Amino acid sequence: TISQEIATTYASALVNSLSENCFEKCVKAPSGSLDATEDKCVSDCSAKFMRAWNVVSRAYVARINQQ
Amino acid sequence: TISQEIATTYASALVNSLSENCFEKCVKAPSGSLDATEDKCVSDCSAKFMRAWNVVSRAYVARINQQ
Amino acid sequence: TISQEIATTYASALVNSLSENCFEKCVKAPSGSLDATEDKCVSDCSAKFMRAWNVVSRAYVARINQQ
Amino acid sequence: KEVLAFIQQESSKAKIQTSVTQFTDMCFKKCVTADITTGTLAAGEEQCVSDCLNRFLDTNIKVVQLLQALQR
Amino acid sequence: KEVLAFIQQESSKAKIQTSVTQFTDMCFKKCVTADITTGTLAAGEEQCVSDCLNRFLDTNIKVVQLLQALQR
Amino acid sequence: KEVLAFIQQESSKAKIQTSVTQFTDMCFKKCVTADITTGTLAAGEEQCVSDCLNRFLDTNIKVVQLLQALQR
Repeated sequence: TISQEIATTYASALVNSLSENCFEKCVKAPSGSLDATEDKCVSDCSAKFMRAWNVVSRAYVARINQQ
Repeated sequence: TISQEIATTYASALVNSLSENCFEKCVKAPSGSLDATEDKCVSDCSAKFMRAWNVVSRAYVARINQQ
Repeated sequence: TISQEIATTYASALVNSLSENCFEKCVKAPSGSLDATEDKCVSDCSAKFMRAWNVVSRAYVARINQQ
Repeated sequence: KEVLAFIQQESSKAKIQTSVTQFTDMCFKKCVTADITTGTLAAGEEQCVSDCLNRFLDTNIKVVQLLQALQR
Repeated sequence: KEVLAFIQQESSKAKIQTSVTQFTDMCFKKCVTADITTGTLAAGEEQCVSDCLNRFLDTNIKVVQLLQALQR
Repeated sequence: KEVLAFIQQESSKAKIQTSVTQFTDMCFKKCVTADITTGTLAAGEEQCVSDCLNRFLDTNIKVVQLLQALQR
């Protein structure tokens, strides 16, 4: 998959975790294609996840520096 | 366990995933032994899981070749 | 975190599993600090988990020796 | 050189098998939800497993594209 | 030779401890379902954890045998 | 020496990023429970994610201290 290409350079753990979380949340009953609702949900969910990633990243670095 | 022996040659990830899935599905309240119902369930569940593994394998290889 | 220090010498898998299990059980709605109830729950949960670890350890070694 | 090719082939086969096991784990949980009474997959379960794999790969590809767009 | 034996022993001890932690994770989730009010295991919980480990090993052995039968 | 320092820095950066992804996975599941209709985090979700990370680290530190006390 394309993911393997980016994985080595960026972060395969991130791609996996994001894909799994958003697939679980957005595709409850898989059908013959990603319908429009599922497609929008995956986009929104990915954006939400990356915002959460940034919140965690900032809070974690702040905590490390504080200790 | 016996699993370690096969694990190296076959696939320990498969044994682990199969065992965990079928244990969760078939043994909800562990007792002093696997009773007849649980035992049949583990057999059926393993067969079902391997059929699902084959479906995924075929679909995945088809998808890789298609891209 | 402090966990990384002990992790290498003791067992990072244990620290991770224990932390995750007790965080899930004790901190259902995270707030600005661990309150007294959550704090006691984490202590109790950790003690319970280590007792379960000992039960599993004894039973597992008994099973290995028996086979 | 043939030995190298053989090793690479074996290791990519192992990678694919590891992925197949991960996907099966996920799709089995999603698609086999009823109590188990037989060793065969019901037609609906088999279709669900196949769709689950393909829609997960769609999601995976979409996620990678979104991350690549973010990096630019 | 004694050093080698020591290293092997330590590494198999580490493997067992890693398995014990995995099994505990699984059986703790299965057997400790009530809210936590004390640091001790109730008798029922302790029995459940012990049975959980043994029935999981039964399942594991059965699964390996079924896979071996399939390979033939 | 500068190369070594660079490698160490990169590898500790990678370790932090791996932890951040693990924590995000856990806190996303805990804090984003409603159906997804937008790509932004609601104020309550953002606060929850930040609190989740900090309370998990509190739990982690407490667990390590309890295990250290047990070892003595």
